Amino acid sequence: MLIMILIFLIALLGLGLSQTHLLSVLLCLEMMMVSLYLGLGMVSISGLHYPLMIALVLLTFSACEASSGLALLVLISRSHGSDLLKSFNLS
Amino acid sequence: MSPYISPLFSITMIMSVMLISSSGHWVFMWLGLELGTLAFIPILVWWHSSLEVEATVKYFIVQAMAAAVFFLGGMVSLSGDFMGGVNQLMGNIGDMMIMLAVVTKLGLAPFHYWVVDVVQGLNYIPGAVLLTWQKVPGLAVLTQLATCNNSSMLLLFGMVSALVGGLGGLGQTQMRKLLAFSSISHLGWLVVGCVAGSLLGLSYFTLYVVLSIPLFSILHMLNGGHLNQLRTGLMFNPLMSVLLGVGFLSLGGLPPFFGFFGKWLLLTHFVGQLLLGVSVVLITGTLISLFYYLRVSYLCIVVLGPQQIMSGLNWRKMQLSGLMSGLLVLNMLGLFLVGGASCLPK
Amino acid sequence: MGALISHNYKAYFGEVDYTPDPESMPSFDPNYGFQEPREERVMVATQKEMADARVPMQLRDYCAHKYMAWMMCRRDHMPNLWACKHERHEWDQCEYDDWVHRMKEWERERRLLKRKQLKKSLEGEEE
Amino acid sequence: MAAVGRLGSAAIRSFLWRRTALLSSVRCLSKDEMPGPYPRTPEEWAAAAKKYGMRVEDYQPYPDDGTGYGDYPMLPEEGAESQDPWVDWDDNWHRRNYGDVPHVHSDAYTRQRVNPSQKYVVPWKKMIAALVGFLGFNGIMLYFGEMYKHMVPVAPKQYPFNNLYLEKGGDPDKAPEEEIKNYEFPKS
Amino acid sequence: MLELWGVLSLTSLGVMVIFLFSKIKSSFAESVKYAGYMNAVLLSILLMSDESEMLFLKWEWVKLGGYSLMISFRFDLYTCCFFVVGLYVTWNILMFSFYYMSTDPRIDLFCKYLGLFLIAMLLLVSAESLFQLLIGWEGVGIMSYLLISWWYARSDANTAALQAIFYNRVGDIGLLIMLMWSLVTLGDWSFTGLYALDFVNTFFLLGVVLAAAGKSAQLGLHPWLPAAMEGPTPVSSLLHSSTMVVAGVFLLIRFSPIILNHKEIQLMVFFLGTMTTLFSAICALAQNDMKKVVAFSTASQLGLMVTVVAGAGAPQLAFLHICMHAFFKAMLFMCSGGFIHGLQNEQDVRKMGGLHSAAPITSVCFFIGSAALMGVPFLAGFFSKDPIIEIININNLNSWAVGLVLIATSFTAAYSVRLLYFSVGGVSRMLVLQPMNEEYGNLIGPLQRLAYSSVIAGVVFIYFLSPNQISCLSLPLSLKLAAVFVTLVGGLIAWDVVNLLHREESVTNIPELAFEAQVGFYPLIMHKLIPKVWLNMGEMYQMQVMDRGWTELALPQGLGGNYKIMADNVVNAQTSLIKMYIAVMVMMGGLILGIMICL
Repeated sequence: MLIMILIFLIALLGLGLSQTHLLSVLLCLEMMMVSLYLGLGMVSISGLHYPLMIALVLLTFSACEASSGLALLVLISRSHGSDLLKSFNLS
Repeated sequence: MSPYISPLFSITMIMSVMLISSSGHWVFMWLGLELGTLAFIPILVWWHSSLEVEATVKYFIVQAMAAAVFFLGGMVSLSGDFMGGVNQLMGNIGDMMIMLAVVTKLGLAPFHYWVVDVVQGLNYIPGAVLLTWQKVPGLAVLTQLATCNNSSMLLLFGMVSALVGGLGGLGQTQMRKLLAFSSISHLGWLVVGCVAGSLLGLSYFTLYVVLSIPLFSILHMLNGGHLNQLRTGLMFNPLMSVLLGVGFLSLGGLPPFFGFFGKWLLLTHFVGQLLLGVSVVLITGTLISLFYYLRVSYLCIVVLGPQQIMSGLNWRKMQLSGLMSGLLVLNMLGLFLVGGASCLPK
Repeated sequence: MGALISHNYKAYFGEVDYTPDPESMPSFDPNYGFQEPREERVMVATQKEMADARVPMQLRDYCAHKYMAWMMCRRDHMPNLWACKHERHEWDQCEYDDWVHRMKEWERERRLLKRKQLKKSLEGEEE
Repeated sequence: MAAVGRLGSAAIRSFLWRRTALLSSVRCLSKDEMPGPYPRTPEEWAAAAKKYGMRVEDYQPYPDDGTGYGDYPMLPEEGAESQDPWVDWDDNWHRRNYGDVPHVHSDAYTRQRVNPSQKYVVPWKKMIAALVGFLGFNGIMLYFGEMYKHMVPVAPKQYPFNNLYLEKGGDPDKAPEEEIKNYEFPKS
Repeated sequence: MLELWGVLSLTSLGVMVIFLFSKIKSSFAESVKYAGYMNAVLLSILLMSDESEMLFLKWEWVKLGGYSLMISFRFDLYTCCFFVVGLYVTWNILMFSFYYMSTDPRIDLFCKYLGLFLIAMLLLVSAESLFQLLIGWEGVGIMSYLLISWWYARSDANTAALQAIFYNRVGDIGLLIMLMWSLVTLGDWSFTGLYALDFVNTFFLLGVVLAAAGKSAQLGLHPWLPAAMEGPTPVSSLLHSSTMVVAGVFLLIRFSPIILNHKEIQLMVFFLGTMTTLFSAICALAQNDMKKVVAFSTASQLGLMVTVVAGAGAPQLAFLHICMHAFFKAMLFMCSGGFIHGLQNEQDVRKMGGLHSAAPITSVCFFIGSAALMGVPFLAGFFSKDPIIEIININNLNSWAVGLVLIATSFTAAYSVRLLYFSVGGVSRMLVLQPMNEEYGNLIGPLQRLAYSSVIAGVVFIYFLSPNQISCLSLPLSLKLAAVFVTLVGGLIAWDVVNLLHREESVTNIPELAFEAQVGFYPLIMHKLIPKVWLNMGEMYQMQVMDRGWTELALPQGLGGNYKIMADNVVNAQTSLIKMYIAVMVMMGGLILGIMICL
């Protein structure tokens, strides 16, 4: 459980601190989601069973999120010409 | 994007809100929040302009991160409840994480940075939806979360956002950024209201929606992105411009208008619950924010921009003005209602 | 006027020791120095009569019955007030007598005070 | 609703036209004519004197004590009323010439208002002394007069019924503290 | 029967109000005249009737919570007599103003103002509650303002009107104190409720004294009275005789039962009255403006009234003096108005003289009025002034105050004789070819009527009104003649004063007379020196503390600067880089969680 939280935190820090591309941001998000998925599994190992159903829901929504993130990646690389986070400063 | 698909997204957004407000478990709240975000993203990129896309990306990243943190918090508290080996502290931390995630989703003060950029990138109508309707899920979660443990933290966030909302708008010349800061400031009031009593927060939120929707619509019609563009409004579209100025005065909380009575209602309850220091900070923030509200009103009502001989009134946009002026007149009339309500026993 | 000035002079400079104090005026026994006990002053009008006639407070003195008679006369002969000159004169005379009475009281007090002081000084000389 | 809006905009617009005409009639001093900061160096001093059209030795600004007059000259305090009425002034009503530097308080020193340079036959100190002396003397004498009262050589007036105990609002249930009886003098 | 009486009296007032809107200017004067006659008839009925001398008419007006506001009128002997006197005098003044203001284009409005002035005063007199008193009181105040500034194009008239309204406002504070006190402690504004109090509040009584002093121009609040001479002469006439200035004395008379129970306040009012009467008499001695002499004589007489209300405790005498004073003072003003009008608006007595040949009837009336003012036996003034002097003499009062009253009485004679000598008697010093003419019905008629009443009013009043205090008939001869004696002395002094003043220099140049001529330096010091001190101080604070300090250094530059720095920090955080945002948010969240864990 704690290891899972650690993975999550590493992903979060990676999201915040050392990214240059939008793609890696999306990857970090995916990593967070996966760690959560793992965590749910661990919780259900401990004897509680309904988190397994939640895990399915989580999986579905993370897939949706990832797909919309990728769509946005396509959009932004079309409008900005790159996916560098530093170039997102039009406003 | 095809306009015929928009009902799908809007219905989904409404569904998400209903899901949240009817759920008692954090997973469904998370579900609702995710649903709302995912349904809103296509609306944000409606016109595919680069500004919009950028704003949508920012919005997406922040919301996804917040959702993940939300889920983590829920899971931590779940495991704390379940395992018991991890002590009670973990459960509190789970609640705290959920709260932080929701606060991030709402854009309350220390986590407010994304709001300004996103609103600046959007058009007025999606911006209005973002600043009003998209707050409902977060607030619905927050009212359920505002327990004793977290209330002091929420009060702190509320105070900081009132101050930041006031200070941030001081030097702004961009209309949308200014509205974003204004919404941050109002959100501070609202959150403190939620802590003081959920019905108070709800009524203040309703007031904010009623006040800001006409403003966003009028600004959409005047198509003024910069403060300077408002100067000509008085010449081209005087009624609209004056209504805009009055609406901003009302938003700033000047007495004869509707906005004042909302603040008054909240303040009477704060003082009744001895939240004196909080009230002082909130009022200070609002006072600072009044500066830029007055500036907008000044530009709308008082300053007469450069005139051209051939420039007449833009009558074509007057069809909608009936609705807008009706709403603003409703604002003014509403003061009797709110004034009466504040006199009711608490 | 001259009499008043001389009185004032006497009261504060000439005869300071035995000038009566009007605030605490009858300081001696009323019968002191008289052969026979003095008669009490007669009040003719009763309290109820005066109250019914609404005599002003200042005038409810020993002449009130004459005042009431005058007022009755005035009421009866209203436009022709010369008809009441007799009553009016009687009341005035009564008030005049009252004034003289007050002067007498003052003089009695003054003389008794003077006599008291004289006696005291004689005693002092004997010692 | 649209009709209301149209009427409203027409009304606002006509109001605005009138007001712009009003605003345009306001005239301000130019930047060079405005008083500047307090002159520190002799050059600034001379420049300020020149600005106000005065000689350097006549020019004396107000002391820089925070009153905020800047380099405005300290002119003698003279009201318009005490100026000579028979001089052929440019402005006979205000009794001043064109180009005269007005006093800082010249709006208060017009005729019919304050005249700081009015000459009085009796000096102020004497006036105050006379008034205070009159009032004070009479006050002191009234104090002494209260000590030494006007003495009329008559006894207080005697009233029947225990000095009108009931009539003066005494308690009818309680007897008066001492019974007052008045006596006649024997007829001689 | 008496209810009918009160209703009829009020009806006459109502008819006057109706005629106020009439287009024909003389119809209002006629209505005042007939109202006066009617009230006189009603007064005589009242005197003949055996019933109560007091009558209240009450209607409930407003009911607020537990407190009901009543419209209530009080018709006692004071009210009735004053109605008659006031209406009679005002009728004459209205007729006079048809003569005096005949060239004024707004004479109709003028007459209406005069009528409103009178109606306000009558409301004041007949009021039974403090609220109605307030209505009359303020009505009198505002009408005096409008009338004094009748010639509003003259700055002097404006100044005088402003003085009047300001000084009266100071007095009104006293009235408001009375209202507030009685509302808070008593919950009732009626006089009967106030009389029935068994305790007396010093605060309330100080309000009474302040109000009376402001309205009746007692010492300290007196400068508006001579300044009010800037108004037209009919206004001065009405203001000084039957309305306005006697309102204060009337207030004292109404509250005399309370005041006489409070020793300190009684003493205070007594001293105030004596000082006023002396001070005004001294000031009147050296005035050269004809109307100002008369005005100061009014102030002096008002002081005498106040003195006798409080000092001797004889409000009836004060009221008698009000009535008598109304007759001859109105006539004096009308006579001086006639002179001034005839001499082409020349008010300086040094430029008059010998008017007895130019305007014999006016001069005779002027002489009668002055004689009545002096208290020459068997004229109107004698019957009120003589008892006042006597009653002050036979009580054990403050000896210096008694002396002051006597001196002031002698001064009355002095300035009256001086005025007569300068204007009516002596040689003519006026400009040649003055078209002096008094052959106007509207001048002669009122003058004659008032002259007759000045002669006989005293007898009539003494004859018909029953005495309410100890008669002073039983006095030694020397005391009895005290008033006449001091008047004679004053008349002799007057010759000396005349000789002193009859020089070529201006009066202000004679140092020993400057005090008198400059009205005791009071207006100079109060209106020039003290405001100067205050204004200098205000300039310092306004310039240094407010303009340069608070509104510049402290707030816009200090607080505003701080806010600007803070706003810069907030806005600079908006770097528009999503990476920075997320980093900050993550760190902030970590910090908050860390704090939570540590706690």
